[in-house]
Amino acid sequence: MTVWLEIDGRRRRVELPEAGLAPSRAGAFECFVDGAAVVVDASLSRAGVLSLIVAGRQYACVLDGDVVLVEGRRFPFAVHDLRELARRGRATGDEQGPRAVRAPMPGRVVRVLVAQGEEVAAQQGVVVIEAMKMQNELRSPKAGRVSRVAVQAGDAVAAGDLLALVD
Amino acid sequence: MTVWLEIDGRRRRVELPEAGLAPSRAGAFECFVDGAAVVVDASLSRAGVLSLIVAGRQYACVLDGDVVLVEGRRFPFAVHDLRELARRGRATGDEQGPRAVRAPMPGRVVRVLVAQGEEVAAQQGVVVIEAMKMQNELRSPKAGRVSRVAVQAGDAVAAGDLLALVD
Amino acid sequence: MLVANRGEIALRIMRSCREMGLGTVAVYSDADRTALHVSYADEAYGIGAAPATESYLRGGRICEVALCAGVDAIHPGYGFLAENAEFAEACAGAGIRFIGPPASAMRMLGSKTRARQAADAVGMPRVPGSVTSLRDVEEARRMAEEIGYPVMLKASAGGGGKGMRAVLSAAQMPEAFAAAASEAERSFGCGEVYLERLLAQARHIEIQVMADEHGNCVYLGERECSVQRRHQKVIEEAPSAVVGAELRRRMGEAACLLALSAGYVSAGTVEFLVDGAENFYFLEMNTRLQVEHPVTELVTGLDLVRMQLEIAMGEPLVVRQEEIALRGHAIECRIYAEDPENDFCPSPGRITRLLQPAGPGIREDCGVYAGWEVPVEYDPLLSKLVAFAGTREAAIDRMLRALDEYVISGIKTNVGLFRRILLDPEFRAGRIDTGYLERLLRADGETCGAEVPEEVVALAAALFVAEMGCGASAVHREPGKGLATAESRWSDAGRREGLRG
Amino acid sequence: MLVANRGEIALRIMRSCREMGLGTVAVYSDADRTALHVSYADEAYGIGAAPATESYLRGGRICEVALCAGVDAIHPGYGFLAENAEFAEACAGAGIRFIGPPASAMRMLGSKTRARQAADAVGMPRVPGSVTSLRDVEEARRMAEEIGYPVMLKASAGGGGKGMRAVLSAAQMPEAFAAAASEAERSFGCGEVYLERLLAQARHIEIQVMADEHGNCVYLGERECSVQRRHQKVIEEAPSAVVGAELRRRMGEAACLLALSAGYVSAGTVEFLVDGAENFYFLEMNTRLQVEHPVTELVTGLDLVRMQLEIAMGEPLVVRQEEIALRGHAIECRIYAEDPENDFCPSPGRITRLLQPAGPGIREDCGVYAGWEVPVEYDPLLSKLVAFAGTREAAIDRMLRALDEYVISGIKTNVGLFRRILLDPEFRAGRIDTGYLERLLRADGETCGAEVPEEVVALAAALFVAEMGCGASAVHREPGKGLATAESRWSDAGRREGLRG
Repeated sequence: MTVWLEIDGRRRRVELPEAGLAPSRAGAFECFVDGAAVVVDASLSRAGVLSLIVAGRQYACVLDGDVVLVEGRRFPFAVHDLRELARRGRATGDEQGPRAVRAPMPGRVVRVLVAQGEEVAAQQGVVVIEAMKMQNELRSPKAGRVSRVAVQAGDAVAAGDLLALVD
Repeated sequence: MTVWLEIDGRRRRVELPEAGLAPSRAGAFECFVDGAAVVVDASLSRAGVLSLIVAGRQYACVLDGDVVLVEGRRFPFAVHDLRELARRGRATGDEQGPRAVRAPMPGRVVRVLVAQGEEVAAQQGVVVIEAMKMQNELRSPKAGRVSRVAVQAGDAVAAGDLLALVD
Repeated sequence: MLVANRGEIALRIMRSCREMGLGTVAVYSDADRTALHVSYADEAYGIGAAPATESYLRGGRICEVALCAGVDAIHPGYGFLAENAEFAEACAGAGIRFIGPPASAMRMLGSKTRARQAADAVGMPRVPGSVTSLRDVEEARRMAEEIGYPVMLKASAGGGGKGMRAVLSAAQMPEAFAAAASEAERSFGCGEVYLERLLAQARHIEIQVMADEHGNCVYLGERECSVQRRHQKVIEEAPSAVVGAELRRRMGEAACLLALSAGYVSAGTVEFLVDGAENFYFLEMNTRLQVEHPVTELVTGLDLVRMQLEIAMGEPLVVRQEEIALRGHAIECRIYAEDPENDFCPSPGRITRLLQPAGPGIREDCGVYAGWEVPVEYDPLLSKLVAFAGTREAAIDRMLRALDEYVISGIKTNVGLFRRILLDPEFRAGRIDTGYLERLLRADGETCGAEVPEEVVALAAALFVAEMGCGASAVHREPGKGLATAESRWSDAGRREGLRG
Repeated sequence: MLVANRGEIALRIMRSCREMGLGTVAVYSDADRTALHVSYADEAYGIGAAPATESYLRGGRICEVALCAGVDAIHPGYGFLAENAEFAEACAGAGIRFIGPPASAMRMLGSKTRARQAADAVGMPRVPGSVTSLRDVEEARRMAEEIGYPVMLKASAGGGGKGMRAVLSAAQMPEAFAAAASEAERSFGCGEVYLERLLAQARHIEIQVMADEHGNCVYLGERECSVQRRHQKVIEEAPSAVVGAELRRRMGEAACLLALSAGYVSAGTVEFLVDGAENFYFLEMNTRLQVEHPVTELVTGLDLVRMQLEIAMGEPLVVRQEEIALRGHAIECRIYAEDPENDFCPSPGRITRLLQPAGPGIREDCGVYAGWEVPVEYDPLLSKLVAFAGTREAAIDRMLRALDEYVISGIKTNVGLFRRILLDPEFRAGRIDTGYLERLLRADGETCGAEVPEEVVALAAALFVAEMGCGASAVHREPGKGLATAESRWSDAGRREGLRG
């Protein structure tokens, strides 16, 4: 089977044997990363915990959502098929448009630092949220005009909730 | 729902609410054990790990196969339906018959201590098995005559394999 | 014994109770029914809704539970009601022993301003500043002019870095004063603040004291707590790299003198700033068991909770000052659910995997488990990881080894930050002060780590996609079907796993 | 650094290597590809089939791997090749440092019979018996008559209780001789046995020594190892409840004298029997790191593996004898995969759940994880749990607390046995000898534990059946369908969980 990935901004094509990692399989097998052969001895000790041996070197790998930890370093990755890559290509044209400020975690709005229509600089504070006894200032991702303020002080917000829009 | 159990040789009937332990459910609910009401606050923190609070007393319970651990004590249990109980009732009549000596774990037969046809006492050694670098003598469950010896020295055996029969 | 707390410290206290054969009673909020401290206790009682003000801060409700359960004593841990003199009095009034100092000592030393007056009374040097709470921003400005900027605003009640604001100039005073007062009000129910000179390049070093009811008080060496972010301790050590026997004796004796002057009983911590010339200045006293008490336990070989309980039973101290010897070096890392790459924003959520370090010289006081959903309502401290070894260098290397073993999935944590600090030459050389960590973070250094070939990362990711997605991996074998399916299946597996923990 | 071992000890050694910045190379058999020690290493190489004779005992193959990986040194751990002088020589011949004594010292002290001659040479008291291997059962009988029954047959090579048989009378000699010789042959590749008088009511107490290449040798106190079953240590402590400073000094100095006489280098253990009158008798010397070394580490504050590695780098000992002080008390429990209710029959299989103890004073050296299938081919040691506290009583209570926290599901373990021992008044009073545990087991006592109301057990079991069986619990809501379905679904869940671990 073939898996298309995006890691650290680079697209990767990985070809794996069809048989998968049967627990009974012993020894190394051949894979191809972007067409180059790599001989790997791979073993899944637990769900999400993988030991790879490549040329004697052993790598402990752990899956954490959309991140793979290898030797303690975190590598975010995404799985793609070609259609999605095509869609993404089109979507990049919109990045000059409005950008959202969203709540990164559940919490309570302590203060709104901007008003609708106000001009803001990139990284200027927009909303202050309190969660886990800590106040966190959320900043504008770009310079522009605040086209919408979606919350007010005292509001409870969930992770991902829209706080404001900057045009 | 109703669950029929056998614990420590005693049959138990437990009636639980139909709703089950939804993670969102808070507070105590009423159950019946052998018809007697018990108010319990039950919470499954992880698969197989249960916290019960009955009248303020907290019990940490862990499931281990066919054993439930409560406060560190092990209670083997079995789930029954009435048909099975009926079958078991019939089966008890056979306990005077031949009894098997089986391998309790995988290993290698080191020595066979009895010959077919030999009379043995209860708890007399029948076969010696080596596993994990330890030799273990397996004994006859009853006094009687060895009607069959199923292995010989050097054989590899799996857990549950028949080693000998004692009539 | 009722433990009026949650998380790792509730567990820590119950462990010593169990070892001493004392029954334990947990209290829990609605968010904590499945918390570790509940399933560890002999008895457990719900005390209200998730917000601390409706549960763990409800002293009256907790006293009721204690009476109903028939306990002999309440241990408050740290935070919540630990330094609340009214609660201590309510316990005493109900005939329940409060594990901590008498309310009178708590009032005298727990209020930062009154503690500064007490320090003056025993002739202990302190940081210049106000000895009473500030009436308003005007008084704050006047006092700041008098002692000179920069100054630090601090909450008169409480601790833990809450209600603190550095003020570099008069212009910053109004906003800082309002922020400090409001945070103090929210955190401790008392908005009073005072100010003192901000000492640059100073170390935060504190002395652990322990006093019994018979007038004995000993000091158990110092803890180095200079590695702080936003006035919150991040790494603590014992002993300090810069405290020799003589300075330790001077600071220790001063701390005991202060405690004795207030009729102090039980465990307490006297915090100092120490400058480069070995001058020390009293900061405040924490009238409770401290978060970072394990490093002291490791170098002294003592069990501070057990000592607190024995003292509460009226026993005299088990050690005399001359019997207390420090051995080796201990370091503690406070593992928080926060995202160092996103300005240390709290990261509550479900822990999907937890691989914990162990082995020689490693102690972990952990309050969570795989499958646990870290609630948004409380302090994001997940665990305290402590390394002990013969020397400071060996302890640092041991901690690095343990951090390499630590995997917490599902939420963000500051584990990577510790790796960076412990590899930093300045930290390793012991050149730290209270501004050290903020400087390091501004330096925007590279996160260190082993070199991993790119193709290994790609292989690992691809194998996870292939193997975790579906048992028989049938879908993956047909490239024609596209991998979107694979991805969603893989997400399902992740979710399942989270639920199963 | 190549670690020629598996399980907890391989991990233990690699942890110190990592802390010292040394790269680690693991070797593994076919049964161990997914073992913890493999995924902990920087490099890993397969060395053969599951049986130890085809993998971990293949010194030649391991040397080849070491050369190919370009390592500087090999640490053999304990067991396997740890006391194999030929292997130590093969390493030296290949230019690889063997972490342990020189082959000459190993030959002199590792052979039990030659070690007894060496003890005689330095005037160390020893148990009466043969100083050479017995030619045949006739010689054994003659020697036994001479020194008087009961006697103990022992393997001249090896240790760990293998190849030992107590012989109470001449009639038992032929069978015991054959059994001991065959077990010795199987375990160590050498069937030679010797015999000595069986001392009743004696304690097994051993001295840890550490020697460098510069002629320095220190003793690191004693370990009390009298709690044994079938001559295998089950619980070890440091210090011994009956060894005072003077006896410790006498035993320690005798042990160092013996080690120095053989040109010993690195960690070694001199085992003694000690009678009620504080007489000690040399038993044998183990020329390797011992399983139970952690209790010594905890009371001395030293890292024995680090010391071994530093010594192998040619460094002098980091401590002088007068600097070594014992503090507190440490107890180790060897957690085995065996079934105490079935004559301690080994219980290999998949670990479905592992909840491990932690917190103050607890160290765990564990070689397994939830989901790991304990192989049938090797020693069933899963983990070493160690408790440290200020006093023996507090350490015992701490260990009991930790055992309460320990859950290992899927296989049988001896965790319950420890609870019984640690609650036994004889053990708690320190009245133990090498026959203690067999007597306790014969006494057939009640397994102690908290009282649990029957209805709570029934409720817990019923809730597990209901909740684990199926997500929506649709089947259970229809009592008409019968519970056999529920049961089988529940078994499926157990299996799934095992696989996901």
